[in-house]
Amino acid sequence: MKKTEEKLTEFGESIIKQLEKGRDPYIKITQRSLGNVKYDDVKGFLVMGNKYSKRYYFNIAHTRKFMQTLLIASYCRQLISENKHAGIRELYYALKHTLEGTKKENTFEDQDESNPIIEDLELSLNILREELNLTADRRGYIYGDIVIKDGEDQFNCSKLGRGGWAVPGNVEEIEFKRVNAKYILVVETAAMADRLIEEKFAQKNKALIVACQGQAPRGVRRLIKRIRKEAKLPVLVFTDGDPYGWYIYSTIKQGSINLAYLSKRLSVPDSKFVGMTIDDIEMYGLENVTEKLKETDIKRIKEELEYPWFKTKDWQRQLKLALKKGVRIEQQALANKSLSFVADKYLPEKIKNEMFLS
Amino acid sequence: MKKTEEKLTEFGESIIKQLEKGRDPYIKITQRSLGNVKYDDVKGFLVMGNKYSKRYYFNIAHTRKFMQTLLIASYCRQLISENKHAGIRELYYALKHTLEGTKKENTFEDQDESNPIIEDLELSLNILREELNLTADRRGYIYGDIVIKDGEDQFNCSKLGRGGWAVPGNVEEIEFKRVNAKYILVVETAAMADRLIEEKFAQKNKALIVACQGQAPRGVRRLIKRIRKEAKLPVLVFTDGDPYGWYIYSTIKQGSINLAYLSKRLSVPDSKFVGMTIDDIEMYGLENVTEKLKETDIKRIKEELEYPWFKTKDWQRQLKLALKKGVRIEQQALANKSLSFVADKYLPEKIKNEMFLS
Amino acid sequence: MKTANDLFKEFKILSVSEFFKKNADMLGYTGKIRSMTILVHEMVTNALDACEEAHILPEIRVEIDHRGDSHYEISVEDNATGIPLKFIPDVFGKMLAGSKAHRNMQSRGQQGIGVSGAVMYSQVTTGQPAVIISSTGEEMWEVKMNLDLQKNAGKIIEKNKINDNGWRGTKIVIEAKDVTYNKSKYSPYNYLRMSSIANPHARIEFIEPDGTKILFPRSSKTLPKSPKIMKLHPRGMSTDDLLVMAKNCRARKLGSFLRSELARVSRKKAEEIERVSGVSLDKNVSRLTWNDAERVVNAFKKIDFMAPSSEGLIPIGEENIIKGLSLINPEFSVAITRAPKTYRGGIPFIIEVGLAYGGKSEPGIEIIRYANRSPLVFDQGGCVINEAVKSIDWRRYRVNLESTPLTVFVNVTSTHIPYTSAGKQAIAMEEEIFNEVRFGIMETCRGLKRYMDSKRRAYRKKQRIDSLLKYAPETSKAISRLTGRDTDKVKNLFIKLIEKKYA
Amino acid sequence: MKTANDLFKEFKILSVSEFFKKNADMLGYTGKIRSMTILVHEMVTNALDACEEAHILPEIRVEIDHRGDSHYEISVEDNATGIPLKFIPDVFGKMLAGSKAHRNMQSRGQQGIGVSGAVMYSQVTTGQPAVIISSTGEEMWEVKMNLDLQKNAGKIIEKNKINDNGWRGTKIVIEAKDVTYNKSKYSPYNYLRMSSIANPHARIEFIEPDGTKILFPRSSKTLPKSPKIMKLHPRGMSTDDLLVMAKNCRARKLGSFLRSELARVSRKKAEEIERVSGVSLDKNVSRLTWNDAERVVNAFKKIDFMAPSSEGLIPIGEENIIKGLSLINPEFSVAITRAPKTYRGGIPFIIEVGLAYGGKSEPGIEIIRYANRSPLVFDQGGCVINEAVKSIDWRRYRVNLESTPLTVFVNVTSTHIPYTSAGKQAIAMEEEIFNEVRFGIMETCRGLKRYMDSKRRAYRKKQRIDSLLKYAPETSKAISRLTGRDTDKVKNLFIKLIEKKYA
Repeated sequence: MKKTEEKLTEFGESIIKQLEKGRDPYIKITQRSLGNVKYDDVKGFLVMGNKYSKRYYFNIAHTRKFMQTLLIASYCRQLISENKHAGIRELYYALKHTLEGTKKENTFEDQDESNPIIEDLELSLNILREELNLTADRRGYIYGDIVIKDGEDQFNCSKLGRGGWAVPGNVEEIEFKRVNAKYILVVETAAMADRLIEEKFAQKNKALIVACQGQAPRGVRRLIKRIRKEAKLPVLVFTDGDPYGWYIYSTIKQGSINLAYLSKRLSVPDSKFVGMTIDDIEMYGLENVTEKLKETDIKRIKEELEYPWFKTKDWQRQLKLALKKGVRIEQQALANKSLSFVADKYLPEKIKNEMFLS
Repeated sequence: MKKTEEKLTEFGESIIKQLEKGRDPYIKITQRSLGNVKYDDVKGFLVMGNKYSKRYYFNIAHTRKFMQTLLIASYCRQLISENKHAGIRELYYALKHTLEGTKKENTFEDQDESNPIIEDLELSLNILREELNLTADRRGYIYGDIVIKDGEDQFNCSKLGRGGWAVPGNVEEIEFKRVNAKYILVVETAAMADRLIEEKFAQKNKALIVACQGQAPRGVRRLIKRIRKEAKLPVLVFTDGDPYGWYIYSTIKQGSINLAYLSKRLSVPDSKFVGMTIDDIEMYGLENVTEKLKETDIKRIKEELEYPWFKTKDWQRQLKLALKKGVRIEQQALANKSLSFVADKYLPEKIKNEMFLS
Repeated sequence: MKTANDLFKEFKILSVSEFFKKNADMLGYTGKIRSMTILVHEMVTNALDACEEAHILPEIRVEIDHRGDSHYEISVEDNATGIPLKFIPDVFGKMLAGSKAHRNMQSRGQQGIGVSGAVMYSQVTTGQPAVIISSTGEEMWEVKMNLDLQKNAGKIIEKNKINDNGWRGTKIVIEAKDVTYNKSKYSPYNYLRMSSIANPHARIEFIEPDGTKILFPRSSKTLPKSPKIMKLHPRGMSTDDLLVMAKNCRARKLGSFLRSELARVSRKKAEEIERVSGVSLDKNVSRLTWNDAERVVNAFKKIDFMAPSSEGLIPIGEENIIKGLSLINPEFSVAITRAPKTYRGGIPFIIEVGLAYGGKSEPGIEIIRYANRSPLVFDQGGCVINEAVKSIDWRRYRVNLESTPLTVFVNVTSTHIPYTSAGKQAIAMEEEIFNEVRFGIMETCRGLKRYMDSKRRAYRKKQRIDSLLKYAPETSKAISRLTGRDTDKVKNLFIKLIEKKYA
Repeated sequence: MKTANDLFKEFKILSVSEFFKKNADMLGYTGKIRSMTILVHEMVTNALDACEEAHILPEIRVEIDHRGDSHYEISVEDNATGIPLKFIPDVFGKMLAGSKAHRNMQSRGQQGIGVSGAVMYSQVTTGQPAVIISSTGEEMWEVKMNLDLQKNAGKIIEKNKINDNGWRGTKIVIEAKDVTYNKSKYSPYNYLRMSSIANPHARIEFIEPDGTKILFPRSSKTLPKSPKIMKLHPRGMSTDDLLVMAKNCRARKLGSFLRSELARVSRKKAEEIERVSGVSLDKNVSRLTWNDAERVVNAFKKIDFMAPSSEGLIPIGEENIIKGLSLINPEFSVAITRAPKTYRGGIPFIIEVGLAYGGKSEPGIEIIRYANRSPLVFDQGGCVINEAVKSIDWRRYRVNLESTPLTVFVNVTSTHIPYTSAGKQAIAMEEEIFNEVRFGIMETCRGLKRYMDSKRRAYRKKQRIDSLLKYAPETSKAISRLTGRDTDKVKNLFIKLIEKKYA
């Protein structure tokens, strides 16, 4: 694989070559639409297809974006040569300025203009964002008996009180010094992760608890992937019983549509889904604490029914059951039984009996 | 001060007494509207007034809420006696069930019904949420040379790689074992906090960096307050230069309107505002990277102009300047100069020369 | 270039009937359904007026027969005095002729076009004569007559004297094409139903084309009082009106003319008019100039007169409206006859409003409009009554426009109804009429609201007790958990208190 | 109870003029602004018709003088043939009289009420006589005349013979109250502006009450051809029409009657009518029964006739519409005269549409409507032209309803314009007319779109070059930073390529 800097230089040179030949210069942009994403049955994750479109300088609808693409590429080259990292909002601000010869037009008016172009570049030049020295927004934390070395520092994530370690946006450079756990439990909400910490679930079950606080951000996904790979721990996912929760699971398992081009480096195809399921409602007597599906939920479930990776018998049953009952069920609804129910009964029972949905 | 359990028992008894006298029983509820919040010039923070309303069982518009208030009070009493903590969503789920003799009506239909009643109880019985064994939602992290003891665990927050320590919702029981810093820098966005961590700002300036990730949650506010009080570190606040950033500062300094009844325990009246200001735009040549004020921004600024704690000359000037220029400026806009500008020049210069807005 | 004499060779004059033949839409003859209902309306109006002028409780019989494609025969029979043979051609064949337009008096018809227009429509679409059978008690004739459109006159083409067998009254039979029959809101059926509501003293029998016989029974035996001819009130007059009257009056001098021909002009008032206008009361009326008349009319505007008498106006009356509305079989009904008012300065009118709730009313508001008891079926959108109904904040009176089953009855009684067009189906937006209708509705609505409120109060009390009882068990359980007291005992405290408060 | 004879004592007959006096709103006299414009309209229409019938290029002079509160004097002068003294009372004083209504011919007025109505309005509101000054070239009279409303006739109250000094024409002066003058869309000003657009051969001078003199100049010297009297087409006839014509014709037998009085009936067609109807062509016309006539009319409907001739219809013509629209000084204009069509089976009409873009047009669409060149100012909402304009998907033609400065001109030419009311301000929703207006607009719109597109293309090309040049420096700088090449050299590569592509 060529070095990132070389790739960027070549990218610039290709434009010059086209110009010299008197051709309308263009940039090949791999399409990121659903139509260009495929589920690879064998690998078990989402992969990009090879549809692309061309961004022409002489197409007025493209010219501005053409310029923006090159601006971002040249900025990243600069970051790399200076060995700096930048957030995507920093990149936006660093590049924003008034265009020469205009009064009011800026190179970028809004971060919504720069973000998709970063994705274009990653994909079209086959360079990860992290390799472009861009850092993702961060969210999420990890709690449990794992010793992590980050730079000079080394610490055990079960020795940080109830806080846990806040996962940074880029975890490429950390090392796992020691892991004393049987599995990773990825938890959708911070409140549920904190409940498990209070109930000493990690200690009692030798689990690493990772709170992703909603859709798992890149840093958290890469952390899970690396622990899975390097420490060989199985990954269990525990989300709300609703289309958004299930999609969080599916993102961890085989990648998201948005970031399908990263699947190989971020996905954990053998991760297991532990709950919540619609069957849980009846099994644990939670009829009173379901919530009604909203219009958007129903729409989302109908989409999920069509995703190839949800085409298994069990998942189709769950999704259809949700539509039929018209309800969803949250993790915290388990508190209706008792606060410790989730830690003492629900999770241990499900995990012990491998009551996973696959 | 009476013990929380006693207060709760008395609360129940008072209802029985009223019933026995054949009176329409009521609960006194302290009003939480802006009209019942005052800025205490001397103390430097917001305090509740003593307006209250009565919640009557025999007023049909109140009956359901009357029941809900007692349900929540009795649940908290149970938590305390079992020495458990619960999140407010867990409380909602724990108490939600179908009403006897009805087909579809639940004790609570929605968390929007239980949340305000928790605030009612805190205020009317003069018991903090934390004392009712309820935990707040968590967000934010701390980075820097401080050794914290939480339960059995003890760790240095500058030794946790670039991650930092994720601050839990309840920090009443942690201890500060050693603090080696000159001030606390509260930072609005995680991206800016991470930039400062990458630039080794904490080490170079002996600072504790606290990322509040938006409006500071209760856990973070209490943490800041305790460090200020126990380690005597000054608090500097660094937010976006817009009405929301400024309100984050004012919340840390003298409390929020919503949680005014907590001001005493959460506010840091002598905290200083380091940036961003509208003056920064000209001073640092950031004209290109301002954003236009939206309608809601303008409305918000006009409200802030009326708050007593913004009635200082400097703040009035800033707020009016923002309206006049019609722009706002973000922390990350400083990246327009260079990535390290904020850490190498902007903050050190402002802090050294005490260029604070007060 | 042509000369003037070339051009004026072809100068001709059209008759009124020819004009309305070319402009039948101005009389409301547009579309098959509407044309049918207008025909029935003109004939029934004529019949009811005839009975009432003669102080006879009306018995009207309407029959519609299907004759072919868009082709019907319509007959209307009354039990009035009958019409002397010599007047038959004028009554049914001359437009702008009649006993009404010249008199300042409340009546259903006003312009003397109505029934002649129906005969014209019949003739133009079928070429058939109208058949009139009439008995005055002295003699009875069956007459076939045509219109001579160019002369604007009726022409008898056949007449037979027949034995009356004691029957008195008139029956008119016409044929018409380009009409159709259905049972919609705009049909003769609804027109007669509405007529019956506003005329509870009339008995109306109706035979539909398929033979169905419908009876709208008489629900009141009191004949309405006869309207009287009223003198014009000074405030409603224009200069031109005054001059026209002056030219046709019997008085010689201005003073006696004003006192005898106008309402509310006493000797004292006449002197005031003289003083203000500067026109001598001794002036010979036949020499009155426009300038004189204008000064007199301007004086009218500056002087206070008593409001015009309304004794000539005969409203239906609250009791009779309620009798009429009983046709709907309502759960609740209320009616009001407002005090007389005037519009355009001096034209007196009376507004009556009735409300009928429930019963056969469909969900939503149905507006039924009348002018001098005559139903207005078409052009509701442009009518002052509709505007007034729309202007009401119905929610204040517990009425939901879509779901409350409510019939709103409004009758405007006046010597001169200000129609928006010759089709006489909508009343113009006169502010005073608008306000009166509005006030009338609001007044009846207060009665409706009281009824609805009492109905609702009973329902609410039960609901309130249910609510209080519903929350008692949970509340008691919570109190018991807080205090350690016995749940049932706490619950009993609640139940006792609830029972005490709502005993 | 009363007897019939009691009741019929008061039977009287109203004249047409009295009827319209009571129903002035039917002629459009409602409200001060509208009444003013209707007065001007009736008088100007009369003047233009007079000139055109005499093949004279019209020179019209309109003057409005303020006389007092809501009181004006209006005069209209033409340069036509003048009116012989004996016809003056009929032309200006008798309703339903005239040379137009009896003939099947295109003309501005139709019902013979127009200018007599104006005189009536004047008289009823002011009592003043109308003053008519007319010179036929043989003699010139100044006449003061009144209406005798009861007789529906004009009455000369003063006449003076005067020296004509070579002038020929007619001037009418009336006073009116209850009118007002302003310069709104509904004003005489706009009415005359619209008249001038549709009559580019007319020179119209207008003096406003404040003395401002406005000239709408003549922009075409070609006099429109005179419309011709046309025979009625069989398809448009009713049974009654046929009988009325039969009664008044000179022919003796049905066959010759049909061939001589109706359009498109050849000997062969007449025989076909005989065969289909079973009515003998030898039948004496005067003995034609309703039944015969009905069978003949039914036969008309079954037989194919040539479409009615439209040679009697005289449209304005595309060239003249564009001349007329030049008053707006448009940036672009286009006009179309559609081929003749018929509605209601046999009434011929021609639609003309003009579009004027930019110039003095205000932003947004202004619709200017005409019937036989006469402007329609009021009641736009109920007019078929308005409906047709609304039915167009304007965006397809690059027109934004709110912002594009566009005037849409539509003229309907016909022997019989189907007005919605006697006020003659809106044309009824006849499907064929609707479709033709729609097609006409769409056809002119294609021209407009071509213009707008070419304008836009030139603008776009410039914009495109500007855009490409604008982004070149930044793009070059970025490429230079990526590759280490010289920025200016890269930039020159871009500029050269741009120049090459847009040379």
